[in-house]
Amino acid sequence: METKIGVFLCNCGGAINNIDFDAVVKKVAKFPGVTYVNLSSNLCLKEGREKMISCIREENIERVVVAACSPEFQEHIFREVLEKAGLNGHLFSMANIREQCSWAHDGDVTMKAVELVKMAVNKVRLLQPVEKKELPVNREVLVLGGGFSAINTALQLSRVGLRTTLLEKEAALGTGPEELESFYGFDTGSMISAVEGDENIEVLTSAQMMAVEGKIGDFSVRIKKEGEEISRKYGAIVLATGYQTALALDSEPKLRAKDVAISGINIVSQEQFCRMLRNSSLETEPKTIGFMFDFSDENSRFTTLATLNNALEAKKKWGSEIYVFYKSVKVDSEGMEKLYQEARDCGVVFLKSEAPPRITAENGRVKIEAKDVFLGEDIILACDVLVAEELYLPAEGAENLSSLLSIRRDSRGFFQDENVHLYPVGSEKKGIFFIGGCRGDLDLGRVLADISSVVMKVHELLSSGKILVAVERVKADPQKCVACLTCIRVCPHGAIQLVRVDGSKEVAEISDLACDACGICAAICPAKAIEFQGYRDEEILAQIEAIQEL
Amino acid sequence: MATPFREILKTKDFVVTAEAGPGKGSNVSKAIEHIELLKDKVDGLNVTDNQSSVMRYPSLGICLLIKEHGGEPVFQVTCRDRNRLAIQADLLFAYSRGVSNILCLTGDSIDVGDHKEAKQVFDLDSVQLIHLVHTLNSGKDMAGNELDGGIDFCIGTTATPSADPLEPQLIKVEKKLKAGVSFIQTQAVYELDELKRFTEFVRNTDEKVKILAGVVPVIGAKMAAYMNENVPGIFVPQHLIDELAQAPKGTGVSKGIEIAARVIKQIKEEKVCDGVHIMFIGREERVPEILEAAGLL
Amino acid sequence: MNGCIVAFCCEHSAYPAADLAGKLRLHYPENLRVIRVPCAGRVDVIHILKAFENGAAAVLVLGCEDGACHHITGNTRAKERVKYCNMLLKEVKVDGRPVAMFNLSPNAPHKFVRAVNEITKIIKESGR
Amino acid sequence: MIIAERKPMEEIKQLIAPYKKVLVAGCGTCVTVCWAGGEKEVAILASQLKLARSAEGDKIVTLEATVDRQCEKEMVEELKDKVAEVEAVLSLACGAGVQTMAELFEDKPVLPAVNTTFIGMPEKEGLWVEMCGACGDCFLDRTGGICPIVRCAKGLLNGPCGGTRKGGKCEIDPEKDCAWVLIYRRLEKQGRLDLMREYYSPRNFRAVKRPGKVQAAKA
Repeated sequence: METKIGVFLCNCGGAINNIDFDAVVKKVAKFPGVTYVNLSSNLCLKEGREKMISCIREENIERVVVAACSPEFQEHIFREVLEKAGLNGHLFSMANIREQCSWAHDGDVTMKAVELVKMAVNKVRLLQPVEKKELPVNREVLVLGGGFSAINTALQLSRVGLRTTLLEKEAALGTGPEELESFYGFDTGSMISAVEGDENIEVLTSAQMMAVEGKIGDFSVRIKKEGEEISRKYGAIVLATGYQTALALDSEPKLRAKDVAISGINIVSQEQFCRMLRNSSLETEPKTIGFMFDFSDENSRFTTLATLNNALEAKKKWGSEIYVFYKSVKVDSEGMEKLYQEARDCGVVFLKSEAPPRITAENGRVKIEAKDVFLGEDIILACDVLVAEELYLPAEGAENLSSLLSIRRDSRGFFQDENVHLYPVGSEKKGIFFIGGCRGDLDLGRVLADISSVVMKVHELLSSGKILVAVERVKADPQKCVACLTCIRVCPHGAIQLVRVDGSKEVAEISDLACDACGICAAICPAKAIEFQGYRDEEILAQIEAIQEL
Repeated sequence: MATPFREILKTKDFVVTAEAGPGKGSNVSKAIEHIELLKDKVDGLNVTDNQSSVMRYPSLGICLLIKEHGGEPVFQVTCRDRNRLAIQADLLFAYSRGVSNILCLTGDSIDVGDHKEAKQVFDLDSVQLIHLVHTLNSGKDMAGNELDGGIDFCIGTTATPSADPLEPQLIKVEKKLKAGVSFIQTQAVYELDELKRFTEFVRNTDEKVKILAGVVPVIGAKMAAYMNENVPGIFVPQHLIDELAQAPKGTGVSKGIEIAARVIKQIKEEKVCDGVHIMFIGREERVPEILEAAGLL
Repeated sequence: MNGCIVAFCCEHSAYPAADLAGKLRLHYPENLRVIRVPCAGRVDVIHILKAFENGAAAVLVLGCEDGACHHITGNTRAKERVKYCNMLLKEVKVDGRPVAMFNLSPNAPHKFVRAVNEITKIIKESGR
Repeated sequence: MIIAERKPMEEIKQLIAPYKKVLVAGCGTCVTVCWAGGEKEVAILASQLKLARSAEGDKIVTLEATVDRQCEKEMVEELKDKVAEVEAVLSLACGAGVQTMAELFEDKPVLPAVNTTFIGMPEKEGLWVEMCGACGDCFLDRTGGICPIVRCAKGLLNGPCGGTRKGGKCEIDPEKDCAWVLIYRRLEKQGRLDLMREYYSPRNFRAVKRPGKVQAAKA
């Protein structure tokens, strides 16, 4: 007995005016399997929907086609209608006779409308029901890193009731950029004590992640802490592993910020200069200080901010002469214009030069030579301390992490290469997020916003302890699968694993949780073993067959 | 009758050999010309065996011609075209007609030749071929049967001193030396330090073996680039290519001869090895000019 | 035989772009038939060949812009498959009927219309 | 795993030129894994043939079927009725499959649509490389697990030929590594270079008396 198909046409309250609906109704009624055709003008409104539910029940319709506006617009509403009428929401297809037919062409488009409905009917006839189910997920979150973003994420996650583990390579937390604390008004010390006090957060220092398996809601992670290995389960993983800096000095090889101070002449990084400011027992306070930025790294917003901050503090504390060499001052984030104005008011001298200044050592002091654009002359300046410009590079373990999690990195080695769909914090694998420095985004102001969006996403995913998924919407049939591994290699979301089914041979298994429903695996599977309900080959080919030559 | 090559190797301190390349056809007049021209000027005349897998008049045929004309042939045998039965039969035939010097080679692959769809044999490789000749020298064939009349060949082989990486190549040379060879004629050599490194390596495994450095004159920058790309085992260094590029138009050949002679002189004066093997592919008639320019006549 | 143009439109970019073209009343030839797919990477070679078997004049595969694919590699795979399809068709001397891939973003209805017009021009030139 | 590659379309069109009704038969094991003759390729080939014929103003009816393994009589048996309906069979299986089918259906021409190339493994997705030549006398223990018989263009046993290119590439193809350079590097890493220094006498090329037969122990 052929499955009963109900077709509901809607003229969208007259908005669709170049289709002869009576002709369409007559023609559609003749399609094989169609037992009920109805024309309405307000199908998406409450009244239209109720009428639809009662029709489905009375005519005991088994499949529904709605020929009206674009599915992008109303699909979910009509799926609920089916569910209310006791039908599986998946047994439904739409014919877009409004945006892609009536509004897209002038003149009478009745024939095209009929054909679009025929395509939808052909497809709906083959659709199979897809159940929905709630799968339990682990509610714990693993946060990698120990700096400002990591600590903040952990604190905010625990505030929304999620247990977090803070995993830090170094022996102690709080290796964030100190020089910006005063500007952003946060104090790492108090944050660390808040973390220690919070029973929702477990801190594992001098620990490293050795291996990760599984998917969103069910990551199993092996961690090595002081030689012994612990394995844990987590629902989501957040990377806040920050960045590292290297002094961008042409005159010397690229030295890491830490080891420059020992090279005799006083060239320091912003962080070291900040520590000098805080160090009350400093023997000689530097009389003349040099700063430089925006020569080797265009997006120098972060260095500019640090320079202005440190220069102001040095001026107030030591009253020393301060010269800042720059190519261009970029003050585009919040509060920086005011800071720049304030620095100039209290006497910090800004010197603009095209080429980066030449830096040499001269009897224990730093000699800086540059050509000032406005004066048009060469300036030679000897100063006690030079705070050099820094290059921002991915953190040390970034490469190993990216292979462990098999996640891609952008050309500069930072995570998440600005793919517009994953922006700002997502990764191609559900359940794995990035924040702050490890994404190459150094503006801590924005990082705070990122943290809240990650916390919101993780909360949304894990807080209820279960995620509603479509069961086996994309499924690899164990009988047909020849385990050729193509789908596993191809899946952009790492949602497919090789698994032994009831002791017999190994076959590919697609995880409903991690699958993002793209269908790439279904297209490439050489044994035609993978079926994507709603977009199976038969369903696509049926639509093609419905297209007659005009 | 030329003195046997085996004696020359023992007595002469700088041995010179050249190549008589067979033609493509049964007309051997050109080969006879080359034999007449070179037989008294060099200590031995190598005859290539389907060189670079291009089908030609058989090597053994030219060797017999050299014998007739009073020269001393070196019979080159590759493992590409004949299996172990055919090779043993050819060796018996060669020896019975007075050819007593053999150069054991692996042979170029079929893909570089002009019969690209032929089946390559490679029943043996060059090291196994050396062992085979020793077996025959001892009066038995490969299957262990007694021979009615054995053979006694002076055995030689090849090597590529400028191979990159070199170590795998040296391991094979070591196997060849252990198998027992009287002389080595190397692939073309353009950098003397590569040759020195090679001879030093050979010396500390076997002092007696005589090493003849391969000399392949290059007659133009374009030709050099072509050879680097297509002729297996040839690596003309850039500085030589530049030198050739500066040579005025049309003087490519004489420039090539001049460079070859310079290399030979250097080898002789610095006593880097025991002689040279000149391979002037397709221009055998110009070999005397090289010998003269290098002061070997 | 004035056949149809079958267009496989990716849900994340091409299908919303087509809707937007309709909303803005940007008209394009009527013989276009859109088949909605979750990603351009879902379109398989056999779908394209079957479209031609059914008399399609041309086939369009419309996916996200390079580097902006919701599923990272969907659009690049589609590009490879379209190239492979053209090769298959050339093998059987059916190269009068083109298969083309266009990249666009959901807010680019003009690109959608331009793609349809371009393929229509190609069909006219090859005298379908 | 057996690797194969579909024949060029020109050749296939000649093979089935005289026939109006053809069964396109795929195999679900090796040729599926190497994208040469699985269910997907069967559909593509059938569609191509129909398009080709309609471009020439002619027609062809194609039946499509894919069995798990075409080298098993019982599985090929399942195609009995379909073969009866057609004039010829176009098999996308390796040589073993084509011949099993030919033996079972002796009254109908069974034509190969793929060229069986070698036993190999995937280097990366979509690219397969030869690894084993089924020589019947495995030599892998002496070369650190790299087979010189098929991965060296000349199948040499005692080290590289004189033609290796710069960087340890093969004489006949600058893209391919010289097997003996690979063997040298691996044995060096394992500290077992003595294996490479050893002399290996000529191989027994008749280890498998072609056509080979293997009789498993009577279970």
